[in-house]
Amino acid sequence: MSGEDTEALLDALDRIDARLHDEQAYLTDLDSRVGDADHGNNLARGISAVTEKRDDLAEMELDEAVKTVGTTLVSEVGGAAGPLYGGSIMSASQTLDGGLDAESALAFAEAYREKLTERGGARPGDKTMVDAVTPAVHTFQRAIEEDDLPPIDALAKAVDAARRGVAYTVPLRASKGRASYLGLRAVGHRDPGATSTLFILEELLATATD
Amino acid sequence: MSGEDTEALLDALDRIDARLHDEQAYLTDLDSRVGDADHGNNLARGISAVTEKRDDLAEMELDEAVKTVGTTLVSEVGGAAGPLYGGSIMSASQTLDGGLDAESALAFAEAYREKLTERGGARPGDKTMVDAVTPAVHTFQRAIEEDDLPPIDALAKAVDAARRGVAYTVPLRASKGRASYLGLRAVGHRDPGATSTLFILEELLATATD
Amino acid sequence: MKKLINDPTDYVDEMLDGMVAAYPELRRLPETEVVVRTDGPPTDEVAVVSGGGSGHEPTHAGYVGDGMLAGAAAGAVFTSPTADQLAEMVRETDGGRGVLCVVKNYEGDVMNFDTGAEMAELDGVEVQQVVVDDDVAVEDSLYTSGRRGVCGTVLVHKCAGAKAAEGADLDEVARVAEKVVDNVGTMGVALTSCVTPEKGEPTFELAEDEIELGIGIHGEPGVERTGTMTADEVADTLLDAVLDDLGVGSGEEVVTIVNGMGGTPLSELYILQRRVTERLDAEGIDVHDAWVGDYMTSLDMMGCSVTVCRVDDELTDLLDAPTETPALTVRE
Amino acid sequence: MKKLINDPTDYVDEMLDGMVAAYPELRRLPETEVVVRTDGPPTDEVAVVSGGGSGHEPTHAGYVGDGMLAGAAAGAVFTSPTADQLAEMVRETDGGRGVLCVVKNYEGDVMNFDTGAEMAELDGVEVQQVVVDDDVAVEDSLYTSGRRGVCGTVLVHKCAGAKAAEGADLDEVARVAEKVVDNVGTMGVALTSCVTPEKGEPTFELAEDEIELGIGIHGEPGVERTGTMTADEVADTLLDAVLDDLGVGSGEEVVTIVNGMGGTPLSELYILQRRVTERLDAEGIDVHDAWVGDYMTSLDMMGCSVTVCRVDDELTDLLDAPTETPALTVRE
Ligand SMILES: Nc1ncnc2c1ncn2[C@@H]1O[C@H](COP(=O)(O)OP(=O)(O)O)[C@@H](O)[C@H]1O
Ligand SMILES: Nc1ncnc2c1ncn2[C@@H]1O[C@H](COP(=O)(O)OP(=O)(O)O)[C@@H](O)[C@H]1O
Ligand SMILES: [Mg+2]
Ligand SMILES: [Mg+2]
Ligand SMILES: [Mg+2]
Ligand SMILES: [Mg+2]
Repeated sequence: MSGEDTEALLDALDRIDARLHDEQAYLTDLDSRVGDADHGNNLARGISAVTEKRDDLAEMELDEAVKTVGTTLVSEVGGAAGPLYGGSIMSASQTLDGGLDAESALAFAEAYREKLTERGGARPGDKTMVDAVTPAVHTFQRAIEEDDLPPIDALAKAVDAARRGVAYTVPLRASKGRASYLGLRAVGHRDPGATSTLFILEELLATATD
Repeated sequence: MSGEDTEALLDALDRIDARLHDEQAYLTDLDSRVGDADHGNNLARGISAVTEKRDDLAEMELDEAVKTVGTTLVSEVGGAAGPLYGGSIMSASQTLDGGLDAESALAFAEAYREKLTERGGARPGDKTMVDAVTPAVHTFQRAIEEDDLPPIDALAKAVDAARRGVAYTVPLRASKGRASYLGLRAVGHRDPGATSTLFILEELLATATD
Repeated sequence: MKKLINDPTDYVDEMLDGMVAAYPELRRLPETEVVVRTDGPPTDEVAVVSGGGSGHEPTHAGYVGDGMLAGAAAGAVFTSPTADQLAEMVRETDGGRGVLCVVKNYEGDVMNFDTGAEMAELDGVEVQQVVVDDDVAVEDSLYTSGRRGVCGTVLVHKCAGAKAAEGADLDEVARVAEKVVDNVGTMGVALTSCVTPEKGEPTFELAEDEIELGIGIHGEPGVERTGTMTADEVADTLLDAVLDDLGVGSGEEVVTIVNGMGGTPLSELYILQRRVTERLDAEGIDVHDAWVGDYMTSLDMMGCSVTVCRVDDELTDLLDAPTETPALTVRE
Repeated sequence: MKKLINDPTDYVDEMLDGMVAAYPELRRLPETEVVVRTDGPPTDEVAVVSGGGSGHEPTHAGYVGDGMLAGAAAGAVFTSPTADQLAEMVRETDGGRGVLCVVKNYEGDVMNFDTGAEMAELDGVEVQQVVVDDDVAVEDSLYTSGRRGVCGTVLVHKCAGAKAAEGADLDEVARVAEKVVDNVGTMGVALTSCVTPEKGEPTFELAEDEIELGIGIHGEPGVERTGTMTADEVADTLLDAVLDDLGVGSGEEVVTIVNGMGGTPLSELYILQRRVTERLDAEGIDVHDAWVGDYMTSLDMMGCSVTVCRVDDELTDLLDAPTETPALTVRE
């Protein structure tokens, strides 16, 4: 075992694993309305591959473990979600080389958001996972940097912001991803990737408050 | 116009045409239970081709007209019903070279029955059109030859016999035709070809009594 | 049930028109539903012809071409072509060395081909006939019209066509065709019924948890209704029945077809093929060639059939011989 | 919905196993879903490779072979393969003259191919990429991720593969691929939704009197839902959209594909072809070749797409060049 941080990561991964499997059918169903009916299956396959590496992860430092989570997602998920989730985690993992604290969490969040938008080219309002990530990261930053909230409270605010981001995707038409082909017919449906992002953030918060 | 007999034939064909189109879906549906769901369509296609030749038929002697009905069915219907109906009519048409009377009607009926059983190899009880034809022909013969009934009354009895023949096919398994592949699962369904034979006989009777 | 059709009564006519539009090497005999090679019958070869009801595409016209069929006659959906069309096909494809008719064993087909052959013989054409009855689902007994002809027929087309292309005479071509018939068996299963264009509704109803074993290719009900099975169970059931019927065993060589019925995706056929190969390997049966795809279909039916044909050097040479048809091309 | 499968999670793995079992000339790279030629990459040719989600069979691995693809990577159903599998494919198929990746325009595919190519380039492989976006149903605008890649991709495989087989260098092979992309358009329609193995239910619901225009190949909803149409109306609607987009007119030469989506019988595709030919004849457009069949499918979806590609002598020569793959064989 390589320390408290990695242990917390494993707890979080277990929770996320359970949650994504619970929500697999729901996420796939969301994707069948605006996409190709595979988002839940893609993430379930990915998180299973990650938790299969549990014993290896337990031996690693936090940054290495997080990087491994990212590479595993990249090499198991495929589709759009694989490189977006996996690539962004991989790239942001460098920020954690000194372990987890308020500052590195902030750096991680910002690096994740940056890589995600760079890779996918989506902007807020394009009806993608960016609509959950961007408000969550901005809220997290403000809560810590300006309001001096403890990280857990900041995370709670970030989760709220992501939830509003998901709701925000409902009335939009999409400009990125498969939903973009639907034009106005995508209006009225929440984005699957934004929704899965929210679920993951909720599990991170649950782990932190536990 | 080539005489009363041909006129009667044309009347009969018109009635049969109407009846087979009315019953097209029903006969096809029967065939879907024990065969391949085309018997009604096959006969409808055939009788339409026959009535399209109405003007030509009107110019012919009865035997030639009946023969043309047979060849038309052979060259338009296909499947099992085409050669069985068409070939038997074609072959039996020779009996009508002196026009239509009780004797030639009797000869026609017997020639039709003979050709049908020779061509298809089916015997009574095999659950085919033979189960309608055989009792009808035998009854017709007996009514005329032994009971000295007028042809119309004899025909009425023949139709009754055919009706009982159709009912008789219900509890049987089939030994000929596509229904034979079904084994015991054909039991409980009436044979499509026997049923269409009955419909045609009913229209012949209606023409005669009109 | 939705279909990409115009008037159902034009189904066969328009399909054949589309086919010859796509394949200029095929043409229709005027006023018929008979498809022949545009460049005329090969005068130095026996003509192998076939035909039957429509709804089994690419069977039959899909196999017309160099090294396979000289002609194919299409009846209405699931209805044998008429005798006069068959006679016309036989007359037109005869190049002087005779014609072999490959007939699937249905009473309608046999009766019409018989009459058609008689008519052509009167015009001096030498005709022989081989009747294919490869469906092992139905016992040949007093209670049936014999076994049905199904997907194994395509192998008869291929071998007889290749033999004809070698320049063999009619007896030889017929002998090879009979040899395939004697060594081939097929069994099929339906997950859904087909829907004919005229009826527009399923020919039989299957519940969500039922499949129908031993179906033919005309939407006839099968011989047994059973619960759904996995792909491996389906492959085992069909293969067991065929191997058992043929008595093929270890050390023998076969060619197999995993055939789709029209509405089944190719991916599922490969999943079945995986198990068929696994099983034949385990039994020590040598697979010379494995065909996977839609060779003889039943309109939009979901389901498949498995065909096994015992082969020797003569048959493998004929199967490997070059051919070029819309549905099967074998390179030199 | 019934399917001939075992465990849905084994779908792709078992399908690929069955495929290589049927075609000994294909093999899987160990521990991957990548299919390559058994006899190794041709060392004197550029390798043309492709890949994408599964569920489009015979795309992609069905086009691996002499004169077409050197390799094909299969992702999960409707999910792009992962970058490391793509990198592995590129490394393994490179015969020293570089690799052309044919990518259909979906964000997942593009991102994974990009990363895979970068990884292989680090190992010294020369890689170029061509992105196919032939679906004219979706306007390329600020509001979309560009047009999708659909059935026209098969023509890119064919032309690029033939050019590579001629011994052309990577730039030349890429040029030819881009030329096809610039001249090809496709539009599709669904009569029913497909059913994915994992979900087991239709991705979208269509009423008995509705069809969906402008669908892609992943069971995505289309761009417009409308009432049922006749085959001729469907052909007209799809053809008009494509011709309009390409601006093809009288005197030009084209190749067409009437492609089935997996659950549509071949006979219906011929009925559509009939109208397509009639229309192109009427417009004075010359048809060099008309392909009809299941080239790029969407599992068991009932429906079709119409592809038109403007061709010149260079492209017709490449399309007519010999090839031998499971799904397409062209004889010398
Ligand atoms: N360009 C993009 N930028 C950001 N997110 C995207 C982009 N394209 C797609 N997504 C996200 O990915 C989700 C779909 O993921 P998934 O269904 O797994 O992949 P695919 O679209 O390849 O089937 C969408 O709901 C959306 O949130
Ligand atoms: N060998 C036979 N002898 C007599 N009648 C037969 C024979 N085979 C079939 N039939 C009759 O033909 C009918 C089916 O006709 P049809 O559906 O038009 O032809 P097909 O069976 O070729 O589809 C059966 O219901 C039966 O009455
Ligand atoms: Mg998706
Ligand atoms: Mg019938
Ligand atoms: Mg029939
Ligand atoms: Mg996907």
